[in-house]
Amino acid sequence: MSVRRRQVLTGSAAGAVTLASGLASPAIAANEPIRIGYLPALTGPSSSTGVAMNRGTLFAIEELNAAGGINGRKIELIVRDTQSDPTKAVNGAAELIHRQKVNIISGPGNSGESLAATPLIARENIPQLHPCWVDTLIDVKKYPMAFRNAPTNTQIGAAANHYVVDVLKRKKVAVISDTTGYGTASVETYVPMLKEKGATVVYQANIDAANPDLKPDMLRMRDAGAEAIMPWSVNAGFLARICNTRGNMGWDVPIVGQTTLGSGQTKALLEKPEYWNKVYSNNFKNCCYGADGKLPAQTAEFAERIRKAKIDMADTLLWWIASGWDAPRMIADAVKATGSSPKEITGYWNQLKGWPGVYGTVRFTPEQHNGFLDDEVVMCEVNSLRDGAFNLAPGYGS
Amino acid sequence: MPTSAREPLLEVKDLAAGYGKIGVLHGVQLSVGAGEAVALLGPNGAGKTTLLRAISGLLPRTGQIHFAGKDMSSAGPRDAVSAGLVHVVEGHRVFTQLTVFDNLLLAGYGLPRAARAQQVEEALAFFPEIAEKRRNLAVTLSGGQQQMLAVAQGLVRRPRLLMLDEPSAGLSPVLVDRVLLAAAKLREAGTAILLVEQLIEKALATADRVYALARGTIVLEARTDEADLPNRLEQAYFGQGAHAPLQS
Amino acid sequence: MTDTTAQTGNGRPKGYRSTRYEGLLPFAILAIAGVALPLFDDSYIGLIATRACIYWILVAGLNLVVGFAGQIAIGWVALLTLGAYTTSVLTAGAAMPALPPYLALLIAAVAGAAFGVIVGLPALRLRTFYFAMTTLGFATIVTQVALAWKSVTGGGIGVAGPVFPSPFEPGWGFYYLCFGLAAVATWMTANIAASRFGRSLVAIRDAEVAAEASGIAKPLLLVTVFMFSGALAGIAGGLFASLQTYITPDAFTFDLSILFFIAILIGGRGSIIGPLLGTIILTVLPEFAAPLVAWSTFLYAALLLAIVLAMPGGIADLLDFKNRRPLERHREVVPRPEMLAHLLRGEGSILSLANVVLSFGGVRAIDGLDLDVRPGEVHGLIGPNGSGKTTTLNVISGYYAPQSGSVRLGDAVLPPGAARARASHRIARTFQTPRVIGGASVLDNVKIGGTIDGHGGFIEAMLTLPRHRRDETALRERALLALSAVGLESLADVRADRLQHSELRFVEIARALMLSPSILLLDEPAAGLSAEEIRRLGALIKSISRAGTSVLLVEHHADLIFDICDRVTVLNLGKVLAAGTPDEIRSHREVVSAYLGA
Amino acid sequence: MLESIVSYGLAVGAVYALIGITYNVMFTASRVFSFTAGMLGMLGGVLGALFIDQMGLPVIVGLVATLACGAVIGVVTEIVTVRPVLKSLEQHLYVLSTLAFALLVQQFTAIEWGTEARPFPRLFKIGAGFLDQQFWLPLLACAVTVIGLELLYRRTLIGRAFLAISEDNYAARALGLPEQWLRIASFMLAGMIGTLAGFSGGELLLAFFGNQSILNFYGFVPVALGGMGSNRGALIGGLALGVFQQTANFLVGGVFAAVAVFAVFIVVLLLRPEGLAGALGARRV
Repeated sequence: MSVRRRQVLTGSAAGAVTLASGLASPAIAANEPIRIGYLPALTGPSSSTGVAMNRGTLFAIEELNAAGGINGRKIELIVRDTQSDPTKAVNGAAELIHRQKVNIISGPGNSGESLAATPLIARENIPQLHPCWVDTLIDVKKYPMAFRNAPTNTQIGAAANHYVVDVLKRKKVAVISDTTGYGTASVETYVPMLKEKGATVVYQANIDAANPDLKPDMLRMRDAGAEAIMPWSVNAGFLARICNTRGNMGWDVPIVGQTTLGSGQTKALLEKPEYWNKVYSNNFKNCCYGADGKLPAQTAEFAERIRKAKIDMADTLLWWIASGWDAPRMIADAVKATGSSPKEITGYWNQLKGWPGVYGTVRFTPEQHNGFLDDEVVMCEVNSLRDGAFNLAPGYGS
Repeated sequence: MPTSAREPLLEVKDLAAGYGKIGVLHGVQLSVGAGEAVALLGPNGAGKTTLLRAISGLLPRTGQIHFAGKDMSSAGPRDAVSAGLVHVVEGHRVFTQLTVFDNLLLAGYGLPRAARAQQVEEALAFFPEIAEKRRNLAVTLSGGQQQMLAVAQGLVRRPRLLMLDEPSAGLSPVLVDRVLLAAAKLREAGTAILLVEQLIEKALATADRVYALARGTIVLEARTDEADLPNRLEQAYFGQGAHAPLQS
Repeated sequence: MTDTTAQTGNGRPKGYRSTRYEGLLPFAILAIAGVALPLFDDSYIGLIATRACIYWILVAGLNLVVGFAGQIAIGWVALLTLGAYTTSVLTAGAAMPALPPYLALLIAAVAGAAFGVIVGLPALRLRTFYFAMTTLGFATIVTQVALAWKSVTGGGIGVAGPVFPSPFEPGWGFYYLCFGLAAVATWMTANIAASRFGRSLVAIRDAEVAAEASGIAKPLLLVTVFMFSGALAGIAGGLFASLQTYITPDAFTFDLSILFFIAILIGGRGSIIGPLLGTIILTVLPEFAAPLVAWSTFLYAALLLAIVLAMPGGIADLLDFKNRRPLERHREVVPRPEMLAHLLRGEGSILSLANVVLSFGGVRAIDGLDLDVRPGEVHGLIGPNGSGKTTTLNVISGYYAPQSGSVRLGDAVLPPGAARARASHRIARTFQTPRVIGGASVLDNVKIGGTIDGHGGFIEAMLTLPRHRRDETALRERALLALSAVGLESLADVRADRLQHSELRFVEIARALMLSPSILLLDEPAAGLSAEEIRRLGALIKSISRAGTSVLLVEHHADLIFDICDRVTVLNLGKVLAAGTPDEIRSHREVVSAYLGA
Repeated sequence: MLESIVSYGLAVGAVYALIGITYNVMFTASRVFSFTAGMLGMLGGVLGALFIDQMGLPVIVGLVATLACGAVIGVVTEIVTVRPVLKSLEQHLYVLSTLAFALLVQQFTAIEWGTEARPFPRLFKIGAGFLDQQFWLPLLACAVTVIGLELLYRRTLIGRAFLAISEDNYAARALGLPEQWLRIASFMLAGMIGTLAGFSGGELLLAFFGNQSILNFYGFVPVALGGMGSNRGALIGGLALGVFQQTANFLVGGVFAAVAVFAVFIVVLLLRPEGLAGALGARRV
């Protein structure tokens, strides 16, 4: 369903392209649609997250338009698939800004693409709301109009580190990642943080995810006396191999790290189901089952809605959909409250206090465009996956 | 011009062939009767080898080729072989990495197993000295033996017409005689032979009839028993009006 | 019409210039379009156009490697990566004090040139497919290194690209920088393509043996070209980084490499405008076919397959109107020996082989051969198949090194082997099957023969400096002279593969004449010629020898041999069977028996 | 540690060797180096997962189906990318045509099958540690293939015909051997060997479209070094490469292992372009 929808949208956008624009006046008529440029990675090597978030976003747009749009103005979502390729992301951003004259850009989500596209978007003074975790992407000096409705890598790492050191009480840690921008960036950031917390990083490496055998690295970790493995990667194959190798080595050590540890793709690649025990991944308070085994009220209600809308949940995670769903609604609220000019949107967000997202509560200040609250980043037990959500990991049972 | 008494087994009409843009043969007319032995002579570069290749379908060509009543003008080497028109190519090119026996088996590719085995034995019978080496790799054979093997390969199919391209090339006189003797035996057994040969005397001794090829076309046809053949041949070779006193 | 122009006094066919400018038209159109582009005031188009320019800067250089030299370099993205990181890292100043972007770009060019040689070097030793594989390897290794070498490249996090200061600030300013550099790259590669270096590259691709015989130094030439195209790739990389604003290893996908490579092939080998259009199309197409985006590489591959199987000439062939004009049927080659006087120096020297022995494995192909070829004489070399005629030619022209014996020219001993050095000794030859460049014009084919007489270097050619221009005019004059000498001047501008076989034989002779040879080796020049053509050929050969050149003629046509030769040597089984005047030979009993087998 | 090097190294080496043999089988029949070897390996994994995991076919049926697809693709390769360019072998157009075809298939796989690595089913529940299926299956497949080929070439007439056309195509045609049919047959065979490689190594490498380029390169290294056309070279070279790579993995880590292999490859080739046990091309004039 999401597929069909995407093509319709891209198709219409391509249509818009053909009648050469550039003449369109930036002045906003009262009934002119609000144009949101959207840069998800829907195809290519690291697109599973993008595909999932896309479902949420499309759903939100449908809802908003079904409800009559914003102040009578329809929302038009113009999608450009970045194909997980930075060059395509740059092209896409340029087209959205100059051709499509969008009011705001949402995305990109993958680090490579965001790193390339964000400076370009900032240069043109277009507001940007993206879910990419790379810390350097939010910088009110360099990118005054870029906002993040997601945690930073620092927050993600802090949560994981906290869990390893303070909850699991492990002092010797192995930190590894694949060789992608996201992976290497994470390791760079987390190792010092761990050391601050008094843990010793006994093993640290960026491993080419294409390398099918992780045994060498795992053995070195064990020989180094690691008491916990912290893998940072969005590559399901890579993460699954870590779990499998641990299992085959019969090594009883917790794996604590990236959310993809709990994804359906990872689960599918496990050699034995029990290899998923003692694996804890990042997640978000609003999207986890509490001690009572229930989701928070607001989330439960959202989950119900997407179930009714028959959005495929089998191969994805609740928080992905949620994050995709929140973005357009944050934009909508900004426009509803003020207007659709860059100033108005950013001005509204700069004052945003505790915006209640399903993915997380968002709060911005003129100096701080990282909207996520530290305590909403949590860890969960991956083997408790059901309907795309997890139980909070032992220790969060508050 | 005298032609063969018997009705022709192979009939070639205005054949043209060449390599890429290079036209080598034009308007070649030639015929071989059943059980007849014909020698094809001519100076180097006249196109003798090309002619055999064109006939056996190893080269693309235009013109008509009739063999045993069938139209073979557009036939490939496979059809030629299965029709009994076998071409033993120049330079004893046998498969050096296979044994003598395997080389012969390959020559019988496609025949029923039993028939193949038997015909291979028949072929070997012509050349006792390679029959002894049937288990050896062909690479261990001498040049002459390789040539015999090549001819033997040609025999496996029990051809109706065997085309031999310079079987004597690079062989000692003794071996040449052996090879040509085999050819003669075949001939008695009723196989027609089209022989390309450098050694005119030997060729003439073997053949009933002779064609001379020069500058890509047939310039002479004669019975081997005709008088003054060498002179006429030389005339034919050197082109019209060439005067070539053969002094001794 | 230019195909049938008459010869004017100074040896330049009328209307030649017109065909020359015909080719420039598409470039002019593109140039105007490029300059006028900002009038659209659509920065998106601007960005795509900038990207196209940057890609072209790389492809322009790669085109000389792939399109002209025919080297299958698939992994050229490696050089883009290198250039991008070099420029970014130097301007960012992470590793060392920051440099101004223009200087960094220059350094990137140098680095690219150096690395280009490293990537290209295997091409000198390895077979095509092997080389393709090694470039693939380099493509992967470079990204691997970029990821591993975090301290400098920032690993997976990457580095910010350089920002060029005004007037080339991001936006249209930067576009003009890239456009300008692209124009310069086009100009330089076009100059090289039209120079003796460009022709030599194509010769190496399509007629390597002939190139060697004409004294073209393959290794040196290839290395130079790899350097040049590496430098352009380095610059392209720097600009690419700036356009991307921020580079991470995952920006340099193998698909990008494929795009560069395929752009050249759909454009057409040996063309400049073709690959240029190819690059533009491949860059722009996916942008305006949004629904196809995911399939773009699939489509490129399909395109490549279609091109290889159906239209090897590529776009360039479609634009080549000149060669669609029908040629005059029933053409006749009428040599004009009187022209030879202008070509040949008449200072032939005696070529003598002494007791040369060459055996392959056990077989003695040449067995103690003695042979003297005197100036002003046609020396015939005949004998049965496999008697060692062509082998002898190959020993003289240095393709084979004899095990013993000597080959001397005058009193200079020719080094055994060393085919390429022969041209400098003024030893020219033709081949049994004509070795001509089908895709090049007859004139260019002939010019190949005079390659070693050029004085201007690669750089001079690239910038068309005076000395190079003088070379070219001289070369052209001589080539036209040679063509009129063999009677082909009217076909000067025709693509060689449209000629008949007999005409190709004369083209080869014209090419040989460009050396103003002191020794001319002819390998069965009469094969496949009609009686009338053979007669004319004979006359031509004779007058070449009379102009002072020593001619060694290997031929099967006995009548031609006995017609024009001053002396004849008969070989049999690698040995001299007889030597003497034609009449002595034809009345020589053994000869008759060996040669005619009587 | 050591046993891990050996068991894993030999397993992945066996896959490389099989890909190398795939190159060889295509080469001996047509003198063509084909980029489709790695593609076949990649498809072996993907198709195996598709038939057994997705469609739930029984293992043996899945294997047969995979090999059948391989055979078909082999034939298509011959007809589409090899036969049209055989006339002009010296122009090396086959490099382009096979590259294009391989890319075509890879991209199609990426789009239809997805760019994420997907699981390859565990075929036999037996074995653990070094006796694990993923370690012995490739070795078994490799042994079966090598012995099978040896029997084919030495014991059967068609096998000898393969050797004949590869040694002297012209003489073979003159003898009336069905040269074209034999070429198709050997591409069919190559297709099956290639997919078998991917299938047997499926659990190791997973069903992943990206395996194509890896296998293309690492499968080529042994034949390039062992000499094109020599299956013995491919076998020894492949196993050696696997172990070498795995050792490097242990000692210096993944990225540098790749660099090391590549360096060895280049250096050896530059010193001996014909490979450690190969012969160069014939005369040119």
